[in-house]
Formats: sequence, structure tokens, C-alpha cells
Amino acid sequence: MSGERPPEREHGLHLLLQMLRVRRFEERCVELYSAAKIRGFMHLCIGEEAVAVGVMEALQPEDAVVATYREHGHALVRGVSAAAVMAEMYGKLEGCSRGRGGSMHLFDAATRFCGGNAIVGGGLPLAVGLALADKLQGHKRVTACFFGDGAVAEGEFHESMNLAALWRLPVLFCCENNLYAMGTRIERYESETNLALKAASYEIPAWSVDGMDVLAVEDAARKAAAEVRAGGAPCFLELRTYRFRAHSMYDPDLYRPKEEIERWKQHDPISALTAQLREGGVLRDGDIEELERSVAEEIEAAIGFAEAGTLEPVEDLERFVYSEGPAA
Amino acid sequence: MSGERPPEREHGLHLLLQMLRVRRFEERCVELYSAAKIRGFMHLCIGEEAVAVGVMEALQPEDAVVATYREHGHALVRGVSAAAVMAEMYGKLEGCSRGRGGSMHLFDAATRFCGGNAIVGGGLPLAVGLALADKLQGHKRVTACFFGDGAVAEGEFHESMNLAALWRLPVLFCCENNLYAMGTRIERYESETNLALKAASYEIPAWSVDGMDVLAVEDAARKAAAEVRAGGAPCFLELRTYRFRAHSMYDPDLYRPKEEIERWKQHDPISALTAQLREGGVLRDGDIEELERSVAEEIEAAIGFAEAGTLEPVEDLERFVYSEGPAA
Amino acid sequence: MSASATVTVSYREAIRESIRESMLADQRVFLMGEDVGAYGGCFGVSKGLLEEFGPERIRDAPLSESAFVGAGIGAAMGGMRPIVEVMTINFCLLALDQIIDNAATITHMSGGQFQIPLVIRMTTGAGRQVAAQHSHSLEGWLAHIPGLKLLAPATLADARGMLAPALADPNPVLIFEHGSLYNVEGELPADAGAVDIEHAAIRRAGGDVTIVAYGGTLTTALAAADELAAGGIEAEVIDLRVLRPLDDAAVIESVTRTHRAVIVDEGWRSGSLAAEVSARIMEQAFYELDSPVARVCSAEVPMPYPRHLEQAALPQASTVVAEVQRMARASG
Amino acid sequence: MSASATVTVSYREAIRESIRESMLADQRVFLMGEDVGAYGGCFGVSKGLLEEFGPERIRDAPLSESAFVGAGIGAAMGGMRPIVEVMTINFCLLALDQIIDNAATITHMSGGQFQIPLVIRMTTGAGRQVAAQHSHSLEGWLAHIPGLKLLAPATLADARGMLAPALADPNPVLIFEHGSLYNVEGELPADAGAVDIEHAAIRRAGGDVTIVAYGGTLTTALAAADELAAGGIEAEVIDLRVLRPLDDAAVIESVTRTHRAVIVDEGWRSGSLAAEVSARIMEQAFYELDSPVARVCSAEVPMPYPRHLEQAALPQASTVVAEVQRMARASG
Ligand SMILES: Cc1ncc(C[n+]2csc(CCOP(=O)(O)OP(=O)(O)O)c2C)c(N)n1
Ligand SMILES: Cc1ncc(C[n+]2csc(CCOP(=O)(O)OP(=O)(O)O)c2C)c(N)n1
Ligand SMILES: [Mg+2]
Ligand SMILES: [Mg+2]
Repeated sequence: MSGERPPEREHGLHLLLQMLRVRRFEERCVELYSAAKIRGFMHLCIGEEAVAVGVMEALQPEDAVVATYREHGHALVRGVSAAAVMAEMYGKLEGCSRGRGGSMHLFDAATRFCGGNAIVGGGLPLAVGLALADKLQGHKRVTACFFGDGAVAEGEFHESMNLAALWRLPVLFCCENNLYAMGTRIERYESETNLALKAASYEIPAWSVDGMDVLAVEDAARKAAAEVRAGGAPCFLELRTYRFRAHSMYDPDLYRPKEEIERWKQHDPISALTAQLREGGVLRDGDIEELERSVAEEIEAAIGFAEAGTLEPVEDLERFVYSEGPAA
Repeated sequence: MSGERPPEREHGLHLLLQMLRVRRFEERCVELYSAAKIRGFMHLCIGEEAVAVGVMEALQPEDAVVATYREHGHALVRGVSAAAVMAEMYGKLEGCSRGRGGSMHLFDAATRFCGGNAIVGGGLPLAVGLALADKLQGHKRVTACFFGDGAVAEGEFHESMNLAALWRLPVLFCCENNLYAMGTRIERYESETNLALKAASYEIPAWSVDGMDVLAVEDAARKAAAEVRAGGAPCFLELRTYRFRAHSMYDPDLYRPKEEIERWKQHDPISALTAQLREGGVLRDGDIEELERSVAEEIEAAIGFAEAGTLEPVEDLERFVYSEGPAA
Repeated sequence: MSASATVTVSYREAIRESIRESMLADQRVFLMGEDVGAYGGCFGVSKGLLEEFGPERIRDAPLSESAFVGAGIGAAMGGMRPIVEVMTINFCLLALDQIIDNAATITHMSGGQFQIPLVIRMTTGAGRQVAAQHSHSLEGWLAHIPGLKLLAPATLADARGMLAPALADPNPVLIFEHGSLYNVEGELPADAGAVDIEHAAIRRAGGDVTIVAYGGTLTTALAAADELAAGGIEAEVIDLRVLRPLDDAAVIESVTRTHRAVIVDEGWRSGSLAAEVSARIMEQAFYELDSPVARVCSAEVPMPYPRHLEQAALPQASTVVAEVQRMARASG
Repeated sequence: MSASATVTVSYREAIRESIRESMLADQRVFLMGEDVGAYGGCFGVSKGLLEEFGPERIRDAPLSESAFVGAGIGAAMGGMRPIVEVMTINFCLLALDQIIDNAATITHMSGGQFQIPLVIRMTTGAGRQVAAQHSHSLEGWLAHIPGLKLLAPATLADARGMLAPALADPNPVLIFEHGSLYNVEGELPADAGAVDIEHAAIRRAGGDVTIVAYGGTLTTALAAADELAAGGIEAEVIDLRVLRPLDDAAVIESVTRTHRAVIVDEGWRSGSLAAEVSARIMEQAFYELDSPVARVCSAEVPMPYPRHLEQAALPQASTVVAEVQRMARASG
């Protein structure tokens, strides 16, 4: 779809920075998981950073985001601070969900980051509803809804696509097709593996995009988001990507051929953009080092923030089961 | 698709008889409902008889049928006796479900009539499972699964289509598209109203058929069933039909234009076949009267049987919550 | 019209009027569900509302329970005040993941950041010979889920007055309308409005035994109380009204006076809300009891179609009477 | 190998072996669920089975809980003996309509004509900091549904021996494996096989108080009993094993001897299975009780992620001990 013209320096560095922030953040998460600072289920998007980064470029602050349990990248790029995300993963009160959610349930009202959802497909109806609220209130907003290839098999995918199309709701469906649902390859759970085709039976415009090419993702997302915003009707992006790591920290990753993983690593979105910027002559000596330095600083500060955070008093266990404030 | 060549006399009269059995049976049901002999929800298929009759022609005794709450016709044509169906609607012990099911839950193990299901879409996964059992046991059987246009919006439709296609299971999906789900017209609940198109996104072969033309239905069903049986993979039929009566006995039917109903009544499948047989010169004087007479006799006998039936003793209320026999 | 003027309304009309009023009062309110529009609602509750408010606010939904309930949750997060109608409680089984894992959970899971000011209405209950798949009484069972509030209007005043406070609540509120009540008619003050949605109510005072009921079983309990009164036993009838959080204080207070209790519940006996009420009486009023608490619930069968079996499966006033009489005999 | 020879196995291995054995014994048995094949099951239960039995009988299913559970029901009707694995109980919410309205209902609704000899296995429980949407303990709640049988293996012998009789049963049987037990190891007779699936079991004899537990809370109950024994109170620990139909006779028999009972249940308190057990003791052994029956359940919150809050939400042995001591003090 695009990604041919080299991006301008500033924008290129911005995209690179965002991808690096996600990559380095998650790499540190692995260490922190080993050190038992982070617990529970943890799903990494290492290898898939171009998807979150490219799509978020197309969003405005007033737009909404619905994500899955593999959402560290989405949260960070959307603007939830690394400190708040890290504190969340530490289960600290200062976390973006007050520590109650953990890795799979990052929430942030300020950036309209409507969650981390750990039920596969469970976020799709929410996104439809957020878009319905926008439409009914006359807001020209987009709700970006991220979900995996595996979610396409769920009935809620079908119901949500139909609802969004039928009611012409401004949802940008972003299917992160990394070819696997946990340990099962797409051919083993979908009778039709061309996921963009699925959208046709709802009359939703759809595009398949190289999800390892951040510029291609950005271009596609910008076009689709513009269409969604203008027409108030949904679009569907299939973002072809790959996770470089196992499904979760519990997964020994024995079901994927090593060569397949290696082949995909050749398309590392960060290396690819770096090379492109270098070839385009916009990357200067020291740029990468500077980016890495600022990223490392941000992450170390986030860890420091999380470490210094407090645990919620046990007496507060039952708070927020019901909302404390009056209705907004 | 077909319906052009006139059927032979014997076959033509057979089809006519089957449709008349269903029509007259249900007409009597209306009276019996008014007389409070039948209670609960009752859904009639008057106008839609060609669908059940045409499809059943394509089935063998060893095949299975899964139907909906609008299934009197399917049961009768499949071979459940009118007496057993009527006794069921009377709630009598002699009914095909021992009186426990009523109109919406006709069951008959002998003809592999696997129910009347009153949850829209709820029968689809069952049909997939019945077909899976046949496949795993090496049986060359078909499971015919009937459902309405409204069911297409349910997630279970999507999941079941994918499963049947993925696993190449011998299901004949028969979508009875009567344009309405209760009081809502299809355009108001489906973003893509060409239902045969839905099958494409699962790689399931699909045909749209004039569901008011019993010969067309029969032809299509025979071809599709043969394909299912031979290939052990699903096919999808969209049968375009119309119910002449309200959704249920509770429905005042205020949401459909009178002209629309009248227009469809011009395509009454019984009149259409009668005319065709007459034009083909195979219908003889007295044929219709003879059919009507035998149908009336069957139905009156069924009513007599139901009237004479017994009520299950109240002490037996909790029987069959768990199966009484050992596992078969 | 003076404050004391009354009008004759049915339960159905009272609910319709509460929807109308809420929609007129707040542009954020809309009604969404299967056949709420052109059909007027499968029980006729929303008849006329499409004409009055148009299809954007009286929104017919496809047969997609999970998606439209989830869309209601999302719309509530997005600033609207949706009333989602799940045609009958039977079909909410298809939407339970959304109800439990999103509606009931997001506020807590987000550390209180997001509110879900959503109302979900559904018809519940048996009694019309619609057989096993259409006769569920699962509202007591759903009261297990933290994060939800559950209401069971059993009177005209509650049918009329529960919706407004439910919509004003920042939490997801489920309202269960018993199918047998829609045609019940009675008098309501012309200016009837919001009611409290926190407390149980004593529907009949009495000092000899406490009969706890809710929704469809209130009628049963009151009929039993009348019969008992004829025999000289004065039953206090408590209508739970709110199934979660349960107003157990009201039950305990009554039992402390009557020393006996029977709970009448249309749910299947095992794991019924009646079990929870019994367990709470055990925990909080054990030493007050003159007899063990009894439960009159539905038989543990998928509902059979024939009328005689259906009635045998459902809680009957005569059974309540018999239980109370047994208690009276046993404990003097 | 002699009958008394034992082998060391884990709960996970015991279940795997029971699956293997059933598959070897009966060609109609097959395993179906998400990631049961190449992945080996999300908790590694089915590791190696794909290699042994091939993809037709170890059948990876798409993320389509409603359809593959329903397909299991259909396959059972069609003569097979499916073992459907719903990865975790959390996801069974998406399949509840199939479980309740088809699996539990078709036998009755068809007047006994069709059997559903289906086993559904799922992992249940919290304790691993996987937060609100992945920590449900809904098995006690599901015990509300007539037509289902529910089993909760808490020991190695039950993990090894419950599947075969469940498959032999003509009814749908749900088996709940507690996630915290998979790694538990112990000795089993080398020829360990089928166990009874009708009765509760006394896991520890004692005369002072009855502690009722099941699944994941058996460990908690036994730990509490040990601690109580150190203080001179001998608790009897009953493992319910079968959650429906409930073996209340065993509980009542014990309470008749001990006169006190505490129920330990990982479900949320309101509407828990513990409430049902309490209500049955109320109904059947009220006059035997020296103290009101107590419940130790999970706090009524969607499970929070941080360990300290999760542990605070879950039933703890120390709470059980405190309850028993309170009872002992109160009623002497
Ligand atoms: C309804 C439901 N079923 C099963 C699971 C367990 N599970 C978690 S992630 C996952 C795979 C999802 O794959 P996909 O949608 O492709 O997303 P990815 O993990 O590849 O990003 C599964 C089976 C779940 N969380 N929710
Ligand atoms: C899951 C579910 N939701 C709602 C209903 C209520 N209901 C019964 S029939 C029906 C319409 C179904 O329409 P369609 O599938 O087109 O079948 P038709 O009645 O036209 O034959 C509805 C909404 C139901 N039975 N099941
Ligand atoms: Mg994936
Ligand atoms: Mg229809």
C-alpha cells in the first residue's frame, strides 16, 4: 500500500522512537518477570510494534482505543505513561488501573484507552458501543479496536462487524494477524484464511497491510481512519505481523518452526525502518544512540516509579466493585 | 435453478400431498389453539411448506435433521407421525417428546429428528456435532440444519459455519429466509442481505433458491445433499420464502405491509405446484379431492389420538432430568 | 392534577411510561434490543415509542445478544445512558460474558476510572407453557455476580419507578420484569415517580412468620398469607425488590420478630437466591429461629410444556401454606 | 506389577493418563478444545496425546466456545463420547447457552429419547494473579442447573479416576480441575482406576466440627484442620467431590456428629454453593446445630491482580481456623 517514500526526519525518528519504547519496555518486562516483580499472565508484542505505532498515528486525542491482553504497546503509544503502565504491572496503586488490572488490563480514561481485555473477542462489542455513543452524540470520532486473528473465529467478531456496518458506526477494526492463536496456526482454525475477505460479507471496506512496515501501517490507518471519520462507518484493516516471542510467559513455544520465526525476524519492523531511514539519508550518526538513551531513561524512570509505588491497603479490597462517584 | 420440467405424476402428487399435510395440519392447529387445546408459543410455517418438503426429498432415513421452533412441517415431512406431533402439542404422554416439549420441541429418535430448538441459532452447533459424529464413525450421512434468516446474525451461525467448513463436516445448512426475524425486516438487522454471500467467507458452496417452488427446492437440495454426502463437506442453501401468517400466535403482525403479504400469497407453493401439475397434464379430476380427503383423515385421526391421550402423572415430573437408561 | 389523583395502569404501561419519561428527561437515554421498534417489544412494552422517538433512540437490534449487550456497555462507557432490552432472560445466556466480564468488572478492573451507567431489562419467569428453553428464572442466580445491581419490580409502583434511579446509578443495573405481571392493572398516583432501589419492602405486616418473595412470587406469597390469615396465622410478606446487593437487614429484622421464615423463589431450588437468604438468616439470626428456615422453589427440572406439570414444577401458594403450617405445628 | 505397587504422578499426569486410558478403551472417545493438540493444552494436560492419537481424535478447535461445546453435544447425541475441553471456566460463559439449554435440557425435553453422554473439562480457580477475567470459580454457581452432573476432583485419585465413570454416564458431566493442583504430586496405585462419582468423601475424620470443602479449597480445609488439631480441635473434613447432585447425606451425617459446620468455597459468597450447603443443613439438621453454620468464601470482588489483594480475596486457612475458634468459644 505504501511505505515507499522515505518519511521526513522528524516523523521517521518519531516512529522509530515509539517502536523502540515498546520494544525496550517489553524486554525489561521479561527481566522483571523473571525477577518476579511482574506476575500473572504477560503477553508481549515484540515484533508487532509497527501495528500499534502505525495505527496510533492516525488517531486524534478524542478518539478511543480498545485493545487486548497483548496491549503494552498500544497503551504506551497511545500516551499512557511508561511509569503508569509499569506501576500497573507491579500491582501498585500508582498504576494506570490502580494496580487492580495488571498486564492484561491497562486502562486510562485520560487517553480514552478503554482497556486491555483478556477475553478473546470481548472488546469488539465494547468498541461498537463506544462508536455508537460517539455517533449518537454527534462526535466525529474514531474508535480503534485491536484484536488478534484468533478472535475472528469468535461469534462476537461476526456480531460486532454486522452491528458496526448496519448502524454505520465509526469503528476502525484492526486485526493483528500474527498467524497464530496461542499454539494453533490460522489454517487449523479458519476455513478461509484471507481475513480481509471476511469483511466483505458485512459490506465493510477492508485492506490487508504489511504489519511489519510501520509506514505502510500508518498510511493505511490514516486512509481508513479518515474514511471512518468522514463517513461514520467502519473500516477493517488486516495487519499481517508476527510475534517474535512466545504467546505468553508460560508458553515454551514448541509449535512454531524455528525457521519460520527466523524468517520473520528478518522483517523486524525496527530494523526495517532504521534501514529505510538510513538509506533515505535522514538518519544521522548518533541518532539511534540518542533514541536508545532517551528510551532507556524513560524506562528506568518508570521502573523506579513502580518500585517506589505503594500497595493498596487490604482494607480497600472491595472499593470500586461499585463506582464511588455519582454518575458522570 | 430448476422447476421447469413437470414432475412425474406420482412424484408430483407426493410433493403436493406432503405440502397439503403440513398446511392443513397447521390450519387445524390454529383452531385448536383458539380452543385452548394447544398452548404456549406456536409458530406456523404456512406459506413455507415447499422448503421442508423439498429438502426432505434429498434426505435418506439415516440422515439427521435439526430444526427450529417453527418445525411442525419439518417433523411431519421427515416422518414423525401427525398423531405423535399433535399429541405433543396437546402435552400428552403419547406425544413425540412425551408431551414435555410442545410445539417448539418436537423430537423423534426413530427418524433422527433432533429437535425443535427454540433458541435462535442454538441448533447450528448441534448439527455440526451430529455431522462430526457421522464423520468420525465413517458414516456417509447428511445432517440437514434448518434455521431462519434472523439466525444469521447470531455468533453461533458464524462459529458453526467455520467449524463445518474447517473440519469438512457433512452439514446441509438450510437457511429459511422469510425476510423477517419476528417483526424486524432483514435490511434492519443485516448489513449484507444477500445471505448466500455469507457462506463465501467460510469457503462453503452456496445457492439461493426460490423457496416457494418445491421442485426448485428439491433439485437444489438433491444436488447439495449429494455434494455433502460425497465430499463430506458442508453446503449452504438460502431458501427464499415467506410466512403467510404472523410470527407466532401472540403476534398481531402489524409491521408488514398488507400488499407485501398479498404479493407473496400469489406464490403460494401449493397453488403453484397444483397449477404446474395441471398444466403438465398429470393432474386428474378428483386428485386434489382425494389428497385433501386423505390429509383430512390423517389429521382428524391425529386429533382423535391426541384427545384420547393421557397426561403424564405429576409424580413423574422429575423423570428424564437425567437419562434413565444406561448409556447407549 | 392534584398529588392524590390516581390513574389506572398496567405493569406494562407503567414500564413504558418510565421509559418515556427517562427518554424525555435525558437525551443520552436510548432503548436498544430485538424488536423494540416496529414490533413494539415482544411483550408490547415499547409500543408507540418508535413513533415518538424515532429509530435512533428506539433501536432495533439484530439477533446478536452478545454484541448488542456489549455495545450497551461500550455506549455507557462512552457517555450514553443505554437501556438494553434482552427480550427474555433465556437469551441473556448468550450475553453473559459481556455482562459478567465487562459490565460487572470494568469499573473495578480499571481502578474506578470507568463507569458503566447501563440498564439491562429482561422478562423473566415461567407460567405460560413455553417449555424448557423459554421458562428460565435465572435472576436469583445472576445475583451471584459482584459489580451488578439487580432489581425485580413486583408492583406497579416499582415497575413505574425503578428505571429512573437505575439510570441515575453509575453502575450496571439489571431489571427483571416477570412475564406474568405485564397485564396486571391497578391504581398509581398520577405523579408516581422514582422509588428507592436499595431496600426490601414489607408488603404485608404480620408477626407469626416471615415469607420472603420477589418478582413473580410476591403474588404467591400474598395469596399464601391470605390463606394463612384465614387460619389465624399472620404472615409478614417481604418483597426483596433488590436482589443484589441484598437488603438482608430487612429480612433479619422481620425474622427477629416472627422467628420463622419461608422463602418463595421461582428459581430452581439448589443454588437459588432462597439458599442465600436462608444462609444469611442462619448466620445472622440463628438464635432467633423457632424452626428451620424453609424454601419453596421450583422443582429441579427443565420446565415441561404441559400445564399440569408446569404448575407442579412452580412454587404454589398451597405449598407455602403447608410449609408454614408444618412449622407452626412443629415448633408450637 | 502387583496391585499394591504405586507410582508418583502429578494431578496433571493423572488426568492425562485418564484421558489416554479412555481413548484406548473406546474409539468413540475424542478430545476437542482450544490448543489441546500442538500446544498440548494450555496447562499441558494433553501433551503427547496428539502424537499418540492424531488430529482427528485430539482435535484443536477454533476460538468458538459456543460452537465447539455445542458440537460436543451434537456429537454425543450422534453416538460419540466427546471430551470437550473449555480451556478455563472463564470462557465457558460464552458457551452457557449450549450447556444450559441443550446439554442439560435435551434429554428431558425429548422425553428421554436422546442421551448426551458428554464430558466437559475445564480449569477453574484463582491464585495465580491473572486478574478479574481469568480467575473465576463458577463451578459452584453452575451446580444450579438441573440435568448436569458436576465433579470437582481435589485429589490425585479423583483426577485419575473421575473421567472414566463420567464418560460412562449417559448424562453431561462437567469436570472442574483447579489450576493450583496441576503440579501437585503424590503416590497412586499403579492400577488406579475409576472412582465413584456419586459420593462426598471424608478426607480427615474428626468429631468437633465439620469443614466442608471441594476442589481448590480442600487444601485450605486440611491446612485449617491441622492447625486446629494443634489447638486441640478435631475437625472432620468433607470433600464434596460431586457438586451436583449434591451428596448432602454425607454432610448431614457428619454434622449430626460434630454439631458445627464451616463451608469453604472459592466462589463469591452470595449465591455460592456454600449457601446451598448451609441451607440444606438448616433444613435437615437444624436441631443438631450448636452454632450457626459459617461460610468462608471469596470476597465479592472481581479478582484484583496484586498478590496481596488476591490473597485477601480468597478463602484462607487462617480464616477457617478463626471461624471454628469463634464457634467453639460461642457455643462451648
Ligand atoms: C474467549 C477466550 N477463549 C480463550 C482464551 C485463551 N486465549 C488467550 S489468548 C488466545 C489466543 C488468541 O489469539 P489471537 O486472537 O490471534 O491473538 P494473539 O494472542 O495472537 O495476539 C487464547 C486461546 C481467552 N482469553 N478468551
Ligand atoms: C437467542 C434468541 N434470541 C431471541 C429469540 C426470540 N425470537 C424467537 S424467533 C425470533 C425471530 C427469528 O427469526 P428467524 O431466524 O428469521 O426465523 P423465523 O421466525 O423467521 O422462522 C426471535 C427474535 C430467541 N428465541 N432466541
Ligand atoms: Mg494471533
Ligand atoms: Mg425469518
